Amino acid sequence: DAGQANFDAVIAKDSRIEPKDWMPADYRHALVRQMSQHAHSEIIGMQPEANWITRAPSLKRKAILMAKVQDEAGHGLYLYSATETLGTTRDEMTEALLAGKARYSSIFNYPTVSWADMGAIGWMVDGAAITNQVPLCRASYGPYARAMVRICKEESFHQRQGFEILLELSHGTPGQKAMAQDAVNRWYAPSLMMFGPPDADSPNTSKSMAWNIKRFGNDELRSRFVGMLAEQVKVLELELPDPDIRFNEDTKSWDYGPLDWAEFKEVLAGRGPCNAQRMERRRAAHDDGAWVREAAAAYAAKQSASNDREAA
Amino acid sequence: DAGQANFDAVIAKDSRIEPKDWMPADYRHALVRQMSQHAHSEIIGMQPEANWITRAPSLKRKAILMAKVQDEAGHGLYLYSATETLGTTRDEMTEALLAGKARYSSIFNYPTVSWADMGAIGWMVDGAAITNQVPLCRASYGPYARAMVRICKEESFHQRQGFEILLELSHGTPGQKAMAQDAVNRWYAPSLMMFGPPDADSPNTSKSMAWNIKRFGNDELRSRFVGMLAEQVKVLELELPDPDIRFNEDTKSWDYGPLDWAEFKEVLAGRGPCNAQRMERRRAAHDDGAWVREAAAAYAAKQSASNDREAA
Amino acid sequence: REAVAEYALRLGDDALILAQRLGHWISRGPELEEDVALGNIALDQLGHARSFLTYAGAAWGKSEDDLAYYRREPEFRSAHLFEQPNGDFAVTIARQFIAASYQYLLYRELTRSSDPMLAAIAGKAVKEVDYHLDHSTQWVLRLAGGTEESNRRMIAGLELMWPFVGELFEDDPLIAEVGDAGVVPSSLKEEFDRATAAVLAEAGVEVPAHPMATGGGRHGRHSEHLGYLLAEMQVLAREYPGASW
Amino acid sequence: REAVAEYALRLGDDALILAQRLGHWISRGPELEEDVALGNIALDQLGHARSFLTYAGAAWGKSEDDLAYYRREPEFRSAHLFEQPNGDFAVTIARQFIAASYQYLLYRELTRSSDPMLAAIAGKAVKEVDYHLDHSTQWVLRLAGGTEESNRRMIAGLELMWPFVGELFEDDPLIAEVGDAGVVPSSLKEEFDRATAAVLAEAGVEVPAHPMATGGGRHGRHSEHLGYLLAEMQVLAREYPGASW
Repeated sequence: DAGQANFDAVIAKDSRIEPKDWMPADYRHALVRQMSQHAHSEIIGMQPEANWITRAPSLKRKAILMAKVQDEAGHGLYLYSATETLGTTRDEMTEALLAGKARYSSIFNYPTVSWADMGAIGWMVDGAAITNQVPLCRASYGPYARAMVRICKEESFHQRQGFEILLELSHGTPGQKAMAQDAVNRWYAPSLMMFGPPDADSPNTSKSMAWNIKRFGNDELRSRFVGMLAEQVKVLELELPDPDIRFNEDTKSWDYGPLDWAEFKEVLAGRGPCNAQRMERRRAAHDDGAWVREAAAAYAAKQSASNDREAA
Repeated sequence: DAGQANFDAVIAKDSRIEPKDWMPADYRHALVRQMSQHAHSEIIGMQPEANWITRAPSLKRKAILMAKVQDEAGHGLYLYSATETLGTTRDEMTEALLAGKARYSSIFNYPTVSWADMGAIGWMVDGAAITNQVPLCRASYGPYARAMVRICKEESFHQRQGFEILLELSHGTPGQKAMAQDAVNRWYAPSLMMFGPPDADSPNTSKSMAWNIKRFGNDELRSRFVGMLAEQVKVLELELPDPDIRFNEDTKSWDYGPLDWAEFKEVLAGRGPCNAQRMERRRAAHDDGAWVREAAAAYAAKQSASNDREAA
Repeated sequence: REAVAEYALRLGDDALILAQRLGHWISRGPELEEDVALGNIALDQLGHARSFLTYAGAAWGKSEDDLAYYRREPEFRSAHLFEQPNGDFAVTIARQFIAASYQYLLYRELTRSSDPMLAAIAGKAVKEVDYHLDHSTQWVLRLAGGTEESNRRMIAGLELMWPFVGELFEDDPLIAEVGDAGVVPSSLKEEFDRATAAVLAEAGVEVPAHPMATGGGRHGRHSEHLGYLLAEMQVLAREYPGASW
Repeated sequence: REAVAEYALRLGDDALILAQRLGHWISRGPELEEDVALGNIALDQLGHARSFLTYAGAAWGKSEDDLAYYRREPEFRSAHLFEQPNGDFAVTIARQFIAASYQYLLYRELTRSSDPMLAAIAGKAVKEVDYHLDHSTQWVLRLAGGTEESNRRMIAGLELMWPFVGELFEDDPLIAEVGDAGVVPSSLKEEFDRATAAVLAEAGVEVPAHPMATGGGRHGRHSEHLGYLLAEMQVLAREYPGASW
């Protein structure tokens, strides 16, 4: 029919679908899944970094970290709004997260145990996120693509700040340098796994690529990311915990050592070091805040009722 | 009548009244008031010291402090039991405390802001308590007198430990010595006020003395205590914040400077620095523990019912 | 100069301790919008703290971080209000309402300071605190006028925090010494009372009566809460002495 | 000798961190009797910690306080169970039930250690931990069999803590190195499972199924909770370096 034809044409010429346009149910469903997961990741992802706000070792770093975590709340809000254009409410998405039905990025189930983790998360986790998200700025769904443009801009700012934290540490006292190296060691593999399983095991990839939601395979993005790390780690004078990293002249891409996908699946299945803690904290914030949200709603209702009376 | 005659005779020969003996209602009432207040003081008095358990600066001091605070819980239990022999239940006493109807020693409404306060509380607050309590070991009510014997023994142990803390600090680094002097400055006047208002303003004193509950007036005990401090402070190489302390050869007792009874009354009236905090914490422990006490009671009831069935 | 630095230290410490308390809310707010709002306020307060501490420190050759991370508890000059625990959201709003009402009046006057630096810092800060005041005022109205539970909690929060109002408006010799460079705290009390009473009247809530017998933050006498806050705030700096970050 | 010291450090850290957590309950218990009981257990654990740390430290010329107050987080060797927050009373009882069940079996075996000092410490400790086990067992039965609420809370506490069981029974190269001086953790697992299952069966509660994917405390990888605990525990020592108390 006309809707499908228009949709196909828009995809074919790599243009944008907008909320009012007809779209296939599968496409809508895939977007809701991906976008809400992305929003949830921003929100849960606040926790590992918020863990160091009260302990940041200088006031400047404290201010930068606060601003960063606050940006993540902003990204979450922005992405929830973009997803709402697909007909799902924020309450429904929150519900799904708290019920354990919706996912968030597994990387946030690892603990932040030292200040250097603020550096490693910025450099590696945000770095991986950007590598993933830059192509999404051209995603076929308009609101998503526009959200990504804005988010990527802030993320690269965050990545640079993370890099600076590590740089300061790696050029600091031996204790600081060790702290930085330890953080890089711990976050390296999980950040590579952020790109998802190898393409061969990634069932949704081909469909997403056909719809211009995804632009590159998981492995290609991962390899690009490794290349970025391999270059920048030299400036940091630190090492990546993977002796197999090298540029492969044949494939013109970066090779890296094997990843522990069994661990990845364990964490994905809820058995990572912080899964329970992250969900518990989100649930507690939600539950503890219920009376506040109810009060705000009740007050707003009373106000509008009294405005109505005045108008009458 | 016979009861009154017996009571008068016991008091006259300075012997002991026991729970089964007849006693005047006023006497019973005065004892309940004083003993329950004493019990409450042990319980509320745990808080300012518990405040430093997690931060004690050496494991040995941590162990000593834990044991001390735990002893206070034990004293509280012991005193509640002794008071129960007068026909008031522990629940009733707890109720009265939480409702703000029963008092506890005002001194515990001051904050413990440094480790040296653990020393000052032991040396000065426990010291004042002992000065007050030693005569109570001969109080006319048997269970009270016996409780006091046991408690005084432990308190003098605590006092020595407090003295040792201060001694270590005053012979430590300049920072430590300053911390010790600051604590002595802050706890001096409140500890003197623990003996209660000057005898002229103390309405209950004469009755209590007639009943052999009290043995000495507030001012006499306070003066004795000042003498003890004045001697021991020399060993500590610290100073008492009162230039008027001297032994008065005429009265054969220790003189001291004026005390701020207006502040005392403010604190007594609930407007001290920590009154609200102390009560809030006790109430929170009581409320948070309600489900546990209910569970224990329900379990005990089930057990005894099932024992009855088995016996039948 | 030294007196002005001491004075700046008080304002800086108030803002620093408040920022530290508010920072704890980020990722724990009742809704995401509040994570953002409380985060904003915390950031503003931290910004003010940094300006005041940097200026104060210059008098003694110390950096903002020297002052924030290497002073001991009795050297902090913050008032007791700011170190009070967050409690529930209503307690935080009550603290925030008092803090913003006070800071707004204070900074507004301080823009006329004879000390150009204090005047400049206050000029920037007063605009931000104006927003903080609006934020907390709106929440006082919403919570007091929302549900029965929120009304009860809002009143409890105000009762809990009001005893710490008195200390904010106490004068002492330093104030006289600072003269035109500072603001006399007691001179702000009347307008504070009027302005907060007006909001509480609109909210249908009584102004709590509790006076506070003590205080002492300006002279380094704090509540039992500050020690824990500082232990957490300073832990890394203390663990890695001399390191830069 | 160094391996034995490393081994003693693990046992000492477990007990130290647990004592620190339990110490927080004193003055906050659900009844005064529990202030006393939890205080007793905390004191016992602290005593065991001091014995193990003193013995471990001797190998490196360090005192118990050097080890407790001047190590950084990655140098602590405690398992994750012990650093978990107290939560409500049921959570604490669940942690306590696991801890005591484990420590009882461990110390009972350790009395046969080829290292006379470890054997002696264990000999004293096992008697005390026997009481801890009884205390927590009685509370598991009471809470599980008390009211609907206490049953729900007890089950939630066990669910929350059970994922940390696995780490306690993991072997690693150090265990092999220590040989007869130590106890092979995995060798205790079967009896732990049997003993805890028996209590939970009597309590009418299922053994939680959650396995834990990670751990790492024995190698200095901790949860996000330990840092805060250490910041508080070590604050004074760090603030007054070199002072004696």
